[in-house]
Amino acid sequence: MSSLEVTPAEPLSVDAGRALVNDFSLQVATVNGSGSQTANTVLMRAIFQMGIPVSGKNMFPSNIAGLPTWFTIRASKHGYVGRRKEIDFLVAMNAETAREDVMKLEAGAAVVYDEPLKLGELRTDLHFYPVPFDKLVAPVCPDAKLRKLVRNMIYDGVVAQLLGIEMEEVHRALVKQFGKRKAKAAELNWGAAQAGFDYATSAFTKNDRCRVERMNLTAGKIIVDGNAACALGAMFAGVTVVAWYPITPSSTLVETLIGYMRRFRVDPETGKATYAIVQAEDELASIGMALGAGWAGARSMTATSGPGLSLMAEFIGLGYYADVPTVIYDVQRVGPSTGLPTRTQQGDLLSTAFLSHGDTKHPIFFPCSMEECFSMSIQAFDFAERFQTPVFVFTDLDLGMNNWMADAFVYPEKPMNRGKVLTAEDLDRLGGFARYGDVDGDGVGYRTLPGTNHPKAVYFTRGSGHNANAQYTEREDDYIGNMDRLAHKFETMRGEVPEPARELRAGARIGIVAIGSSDYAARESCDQLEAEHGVPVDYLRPRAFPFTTHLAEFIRGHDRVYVVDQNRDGQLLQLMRLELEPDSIARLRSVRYYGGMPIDARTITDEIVKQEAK
Amino acid sequence: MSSLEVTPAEPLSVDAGRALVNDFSLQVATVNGSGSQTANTVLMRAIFQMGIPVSGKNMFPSNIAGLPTWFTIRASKHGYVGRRKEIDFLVAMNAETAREDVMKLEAGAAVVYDEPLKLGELRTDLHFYPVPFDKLVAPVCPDAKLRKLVRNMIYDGVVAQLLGIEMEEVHRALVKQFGKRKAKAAELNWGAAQAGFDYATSAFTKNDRCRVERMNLTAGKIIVDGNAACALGAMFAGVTVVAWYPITPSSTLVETLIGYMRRFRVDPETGKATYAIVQAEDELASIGMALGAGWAGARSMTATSGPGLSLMAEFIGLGYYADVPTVIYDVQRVGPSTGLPTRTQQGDLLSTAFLSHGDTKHPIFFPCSMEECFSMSIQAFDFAERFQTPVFVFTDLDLGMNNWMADAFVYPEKPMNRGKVLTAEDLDRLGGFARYGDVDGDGVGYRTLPGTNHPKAVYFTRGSGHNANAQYTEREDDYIGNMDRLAHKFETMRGEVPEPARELRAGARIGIVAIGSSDYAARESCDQLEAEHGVPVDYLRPRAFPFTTHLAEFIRGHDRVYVVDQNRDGQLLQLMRLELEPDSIARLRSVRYYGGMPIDARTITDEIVKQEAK
Amino acid sequence: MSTPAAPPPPRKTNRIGLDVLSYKGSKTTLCAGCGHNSISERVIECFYELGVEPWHVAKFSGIGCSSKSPAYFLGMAHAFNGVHGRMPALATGALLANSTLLGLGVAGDGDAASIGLGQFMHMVRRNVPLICIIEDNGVYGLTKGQFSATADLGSTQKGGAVNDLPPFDCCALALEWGATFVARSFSGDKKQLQAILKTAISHRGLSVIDVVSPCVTFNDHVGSTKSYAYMKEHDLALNELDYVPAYEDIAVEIAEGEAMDVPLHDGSHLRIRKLGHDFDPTSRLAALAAIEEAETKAEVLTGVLYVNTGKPTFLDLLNLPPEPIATLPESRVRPSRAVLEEVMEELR
Amino acid sequence: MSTPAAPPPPRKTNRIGLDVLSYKGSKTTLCAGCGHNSISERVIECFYELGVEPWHVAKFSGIGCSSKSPAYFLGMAHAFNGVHGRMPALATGALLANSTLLGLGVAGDGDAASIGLGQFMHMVRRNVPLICIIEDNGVYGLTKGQFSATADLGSTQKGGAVNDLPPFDCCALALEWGATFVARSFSGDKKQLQAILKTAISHRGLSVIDVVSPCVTFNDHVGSTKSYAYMKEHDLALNELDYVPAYEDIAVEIAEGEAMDVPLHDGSHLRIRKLGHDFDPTSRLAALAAIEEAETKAEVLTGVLYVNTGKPTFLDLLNLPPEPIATLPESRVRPSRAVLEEVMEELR
Ligand SMILES: Cc1ncc(C[n+]2csc(CCOP(=O)(O)OP(=O)(O)O)c2C)c(N)n1
Ligand SMILES: Cc1ncc(C[n+]2csc(CCOP(=O)(O)OP(=O)(O)O)c2C)c(N)n1
Ligand code: SF4
Ligand code: SF4
Ligand SMILES: [Mg+2]
Ligand SMILES: [Mg+2]
Repeated sequence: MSSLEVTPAEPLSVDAGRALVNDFSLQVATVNGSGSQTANTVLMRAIFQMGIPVSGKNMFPSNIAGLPTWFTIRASKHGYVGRRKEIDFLVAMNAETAREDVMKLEAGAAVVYDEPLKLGELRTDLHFYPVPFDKLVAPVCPDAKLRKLVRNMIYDGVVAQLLGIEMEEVHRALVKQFGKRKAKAAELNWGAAQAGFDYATSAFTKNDRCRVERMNLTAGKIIVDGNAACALGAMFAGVTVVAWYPITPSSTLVETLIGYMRRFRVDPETGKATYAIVQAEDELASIGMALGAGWAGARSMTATSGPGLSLMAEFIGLGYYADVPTVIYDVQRVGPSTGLPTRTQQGDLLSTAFLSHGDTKHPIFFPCSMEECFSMSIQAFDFAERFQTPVFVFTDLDLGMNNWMADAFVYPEKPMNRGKVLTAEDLDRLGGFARYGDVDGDGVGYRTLPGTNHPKAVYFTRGSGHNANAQYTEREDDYIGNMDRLAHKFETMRGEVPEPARELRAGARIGIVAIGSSDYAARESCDQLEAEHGVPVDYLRPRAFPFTTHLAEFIRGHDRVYVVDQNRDGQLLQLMRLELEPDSIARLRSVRYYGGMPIDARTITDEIVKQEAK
Repeated sequence: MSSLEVTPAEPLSVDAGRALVNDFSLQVATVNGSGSQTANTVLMRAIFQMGIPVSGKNMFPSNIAGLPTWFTIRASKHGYVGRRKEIDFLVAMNAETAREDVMKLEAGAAVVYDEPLKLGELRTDLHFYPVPFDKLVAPVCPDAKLRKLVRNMIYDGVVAQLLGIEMEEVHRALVKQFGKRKAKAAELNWGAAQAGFDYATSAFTKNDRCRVERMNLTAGKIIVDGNAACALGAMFAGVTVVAWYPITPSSTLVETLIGYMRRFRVDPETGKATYAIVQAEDELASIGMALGAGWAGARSMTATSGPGLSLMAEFIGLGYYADVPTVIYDVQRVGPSTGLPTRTQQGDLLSTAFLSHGDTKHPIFFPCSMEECFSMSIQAFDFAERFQTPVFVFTDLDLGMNNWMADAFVYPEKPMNRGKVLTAEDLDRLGGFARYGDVDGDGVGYRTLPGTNHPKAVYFTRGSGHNANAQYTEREDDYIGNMDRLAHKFETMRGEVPEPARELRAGARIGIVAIGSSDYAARESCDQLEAEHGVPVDYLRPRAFPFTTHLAEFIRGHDRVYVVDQNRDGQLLQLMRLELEPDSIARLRSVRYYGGMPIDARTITDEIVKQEAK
Repeated sequence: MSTPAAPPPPRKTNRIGLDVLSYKGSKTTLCAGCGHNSISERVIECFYELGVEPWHVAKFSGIGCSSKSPAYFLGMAHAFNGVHGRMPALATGALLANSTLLGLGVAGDGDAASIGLGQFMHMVRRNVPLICIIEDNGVYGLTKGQFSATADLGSTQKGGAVNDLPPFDCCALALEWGATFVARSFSGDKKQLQAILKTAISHRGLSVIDVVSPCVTFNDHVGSTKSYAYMKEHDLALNELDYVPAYEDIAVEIAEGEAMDVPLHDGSHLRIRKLGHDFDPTSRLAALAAIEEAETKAEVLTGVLYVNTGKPTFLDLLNLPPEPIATLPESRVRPSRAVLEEVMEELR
Repeated sequence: MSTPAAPPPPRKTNRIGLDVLSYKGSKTTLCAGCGHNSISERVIECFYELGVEPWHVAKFSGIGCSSKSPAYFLGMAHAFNGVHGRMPALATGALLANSTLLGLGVAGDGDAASIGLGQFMHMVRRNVPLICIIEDNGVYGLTKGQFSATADLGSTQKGGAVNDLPPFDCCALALEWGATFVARSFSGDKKQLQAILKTAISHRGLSVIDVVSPCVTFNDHVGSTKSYAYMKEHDLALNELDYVPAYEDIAVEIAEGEAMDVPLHDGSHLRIRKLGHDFDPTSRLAALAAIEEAETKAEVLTGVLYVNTGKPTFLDLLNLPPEPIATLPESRVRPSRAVLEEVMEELR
């Protein structure tokens, strides 16, 4: 890590001419709770509205106010929206971290900073733009109490001027952000932005390399976070019972869902809700309610993060063993234990795949994008009812809480698949049913829903030994029969989980495998490897566990396959080891990053280059 | 499974001359809660006292009274004390199961039964000995209320007569069983046993094959169950804080411990206890108390079974991440969920090795015998403090609740290893310490105990991000540094866990790997394979996870290695897959049994023969 | 869905044409004489007598001898036997999904007062519309006789160990924190338990019924305070109860002050006649005081302790429609294309 | 072990020669104005003033803004910041291991009344000798303002949502089920909170102190019942408290009936002067009634609600020796060879 010492730096000798047009990272360093969120979002949206692909990542501490926070906007004409480690343009608003932030920059970067911080003295190889925020804010915001907030909008104006962001777009973004009801606030902020713009115009000569130029790559696109995308997916999946317990970074998934459900899922005629959302007393209760509801025929769900999953272990085993559907979102954060609650990781794979004592295995979906957060949510609810089992949807803090550009979501074409449910009419016809009988050979029995108006509809669900007729048993053959059915069901799932995504290049001898939020970095790394090293690389992204046969095929088709893991123990690779032939295992190489930031392409590229060199 | 139909059987044509001397299985089928436990134990002990190796296995339902129960005594001159599937001698006392029990027998077996059951009509290929229990019990037990209990002792006498068990040994066992305080009960029962013996003498001509003959193979040996052995181990390990929650089959581990601690761990001078045992409100509390105590410097423990482990997941992650020692016994039963609480399995391996979200890995000890339950308990407490982490000791219902013969336990030679603990004097000398610093290069930091009378002794333990000085941090480098230390600590453990046990045979090309209670069956299977098929087989039994380097060496040294698992998913094999080279993985074959009974040698042998034939 | 014809009435049948057999479950595997078995019998009788369609009942339980008992009554009802102590969560979830179910939960004292105390209290707080029977024997039956958290101070284990921690009183907890019908009974008191169960069936809201239910195997000895003998000595009935179903007339008018008629949700009535104690079952504080007083006198107060028919249930608070949300048609749970477009526009 | 010399007193020091700095923790990262910070300050003052050796204190907490606060006081004390809601188990285990520690637990209302309600109640039942401070703001601060289970009925969230479930009152729970010192205070009431904290430090048994501690970020708005403004309006002090440490004389004799002197375990005294209410803090029922009454009047009763200095603690019940069992020498925790031989003989 960087040192805080002022080290003698090379004088500014970079080629200021090699402009970074629509291809840079801008970071705003502030303090959380200081209200910079709005200013940052407006900045990002303004660039987005100019047709330039962007992403916004918020790195915030596990506390509520007063500690350092960094918001990073990446603009990329290539559409790379994953993290980029290097910062080209810094807005240094936080006195506490300003020196370290500046010292970390690579030569040639630009720094907008609050004048009193005197950062310009620190290095000679950067472009500095000091701004007297306090002086500027006073005239545009007469109410001293509001100044702390409005102050932030000034840097929007400054940055807009320096980067060439059109002020009309800043205005549009601002109006959108504040909404109609807060028109006065919008106006106040607009004044501040203009003040910043004007100041920059008069005070600075642009000499850094970052610029934006209008493009046409964002038309029709949306900006959203993964938690909202999952919430929308769940709503359009027709979820009816949601039980949850707050935990970062999953809380906003349900909170956003609550907002949407209140708007769109209250029956306009009767005024009655078509859903129930319950903040439970803990995760043991939330998963219990979700399972109770799933058992009773509801599309049910819960959302949590690592510690919550650990608490759910016992109940999940019941869900597995008694064939009860529900959907569990895990918005992963850095573990173990409380870990780093506001940092991202893919660390719950191995413990979740086999969550709960005894022989258990669970399907996990791995959406990688906003579009998939939406569409795979819908698939997950179908899948849970199709297979009558708890289904996990794994995202992480990076996907869940950061701002991502996406195509508008596609309305589900297929009707809901409610799985094998027998109605009273079916029972009349059949005269009865064996709850855990494998009539169709797919390991999935037919169920009835409590409330079905038929005496034959009833069966007894239990987590203790049961036979095909759902009767209590301790018999060896019954037990084995049922466990074999469950194992077989898992194999059936293998054929019905979403297929992996693939990107193949001519002549590739090596491959990359990654899941979920690693996708952005992995794909960018493929480009880097080809562009910078002339190495074509194939890419496969499993979208679910159990893995489909494509994975093994892919590996067999390559000399070496680099498995990207955002965790210490290479958990994706470990899971693959459990399923692959030894010959394929021998081809696997591990690329791991587990520092809590979203993984970036350079880390993958460097690691692969290093290992390839061996 | 057997059918209840009376099928025409071959007439009894077996060679009654080929006697099964000291080599048979005797099963008593009764009803639980009927008080047959004493009679069964006396029978087993009497054989044991005649110098013949025995084991006693109780197969009982998950209920308290009134359901079928089977107690199986295996006598084996070869010292095989694992399960044997075939029953040579049945005592059929339970009307409900008697027909099925009899139909399951192989031709030539013997059946003592309650006369009114009329079992003799069922088959012609068995030796039947009908006994009029009610008639016999009345004269020896005038009190009608006691007859239900005393009745059982009659079959002890009958069996003694038929098998040639010396009645003096029956008497000795009976006196031992009832103890001095119940001399009257002993006398009553002795009368019943004699009545049985006399009846058999007068009524039967011995024509079955089972017999005992005095040997000298049990001198100095003990009979004990694994829960008691673990309890004794914990007591001699110097455990001070025990928190538990009742669950079959682990409850008697702590209950036995309570009994011993009351006798041997109350200070005779002060009358004060040198320990605290708390029945907690649930497993979340019991593990929490164990960790709190371990943190405060106590040798602490808890004991549970699968469902309890699942509930402990969150806290165990804290123990891992914050370096807190404790010992967790898992007496495994059949999962998932409530499963079959009174059946045995080794099904918690995979979920426990990675228990809790995030990157976690835990050491697990696998004792296989009574001696190891005792000695490895002591090792586990040392190990927990040496490595400052939760250590699991895995047994199962078969080990834990069944009766096993064993050598007398050996008093621990080494003093307790309390690990790296700094005293006030150390702190005076050192001037301070970095709790999570890796001074010795083994990944284990020095700790202090709360209560140490020194201002510098304090440090802050937390499950959130911490640096080497135990301070809160969200820094990438701190986080990675600490996680790498934990990973390194795990690698250090690999070199210090108990080494595997090995049994090698000349010329063996194939090997068997098994753990814990599979040991008995696995070793017997090695003998069977050599004796019956002329195939020499090497055997390796890892005694802990992480596996030591011996495992990989062993596998590399064999063409094929059969991994024995008492679970559906081959969890031991899976764990091995995660650690081995592809070349070694390719040599692995799976032998699985998961019906809930203890695995038996024949199952392993048959499966290996089948796979070898391919 | 059509109601299929009920099987031809072989013998005596109830209002809806079902015989009592239709309300039985599979053969009990509990010990002969276990209090839990008596409770099962009362459940069978009550549902039979009231003529409830069993397949509209959903039974929930945790783990324990008690929690097994739903297998031994109402075999024609749906059932979910979950994990130890977590019956409340399962039941809550299921009732959210389908508010038309008649929910019946069974918990042991280990379930309710030890491992599941938190869930129990939060269910109470929510006033989930459920009949919650606590089969209270003061021990863990299924794990062979350890004390539970309802074991009385000073009561002894079979082996002689003395309980030195005070008990949780599930009735006190329930009525203090939100349950709307709270009663205690004794598995041996057929008449009282019947009246209470029937009232619970008619009540809309959470009914907590703590039934002292002796464990003959592990807690029926001298020194136990949950034994048959102890209960015979110390059971103090607070009131005399008459349940009058909706389809019967309340025949006798009662004089003011003598008894109290509580009209229940479904038109039935509970008639409470005071016995000795001057006690108002609509006052939470009065009930708490009565429990406390009885405790100091080593009496076990049975009868109806509290009833409140006016409080909204958890389902009311959630503004649920009358029909089950679980099975609403796609058209009512998947918003339209227009909605998606509206949201997309907001995000653009 | 020798007591090492304390650092040279730079400024004012207490009885044991430590300055107030020795009682501080690291810089708070809670919001400016958070009630939790005031509580930390009171803890610092009380331990400083009483001259407790901080390194004999063990701090325990769960997860939340509140549970972070142990990092911000008594930096020279041992600490274990565990998992959400499970402070009681950790503290209980540690105190079993070492009964000489002065245990101080901090819980949020989320910790104590939601996820950890079961553990809280069971700790109460055991009367674990611990000072348990509940930093009660009616919301989940750290997860950004959801209602907790102590949020009052009808209070509103910042976004406007109304809480429609009744609150758990941790004081009522504590005193009803076994805690031996129960008090409520307000983070803004310096004098009262100090007297209560000091009493808790001297008390032998479980002290439950529910401190209303406004969350300025998420629960300090109009409509909140845990805001500074609301507390200023509705705080009703039950009694006036004076804590007299053991090393000071109780100067003024008091007239019968006017006040009550409670002698504490370590020789200190708590002097309780009634305010208005005629209320006896040794009666559990009186306290419950007072709480209930205050609730109906929308008053928040603060002060000492219950005190019982005679009840054995959990450690007493376990018959523990005076020294920590954790560090007994091997000779006292590993029985002799003769014992092993005795047991082996029994098993032969
Ligand atoms: C998580 C978990 N812990 C422990 C157990 C073991 N167990 C089964 S039943 C039971 C307690 C039974 O007591 P209670 O609830 O009072 O029911 P009873 O048998 O007395 O009717 C326990 C602890 C379990 N099944 N699950
Ligand atoms: C098992 C688990 N679930 C959820 C969380 C998320 N979480 C962190 S703090 C908190 C609640 C905090 O509320 P409270 O205890 O009242 O403390 P406050 O922040 O209000 O002081 C929650 C739910 C967690 N850390 N662990
Ligand atoms: S053990 Fe006790 S509770 Fe369980 S069935 Fe027997 S009598 Fe009933
Ligand atoms: S969010 Fe609330 S509870 Fe948390 S620190 Fe801020 S004011 Fe305190
Ligand atoms: Mg019980
Ligand atoms: Mg709070």
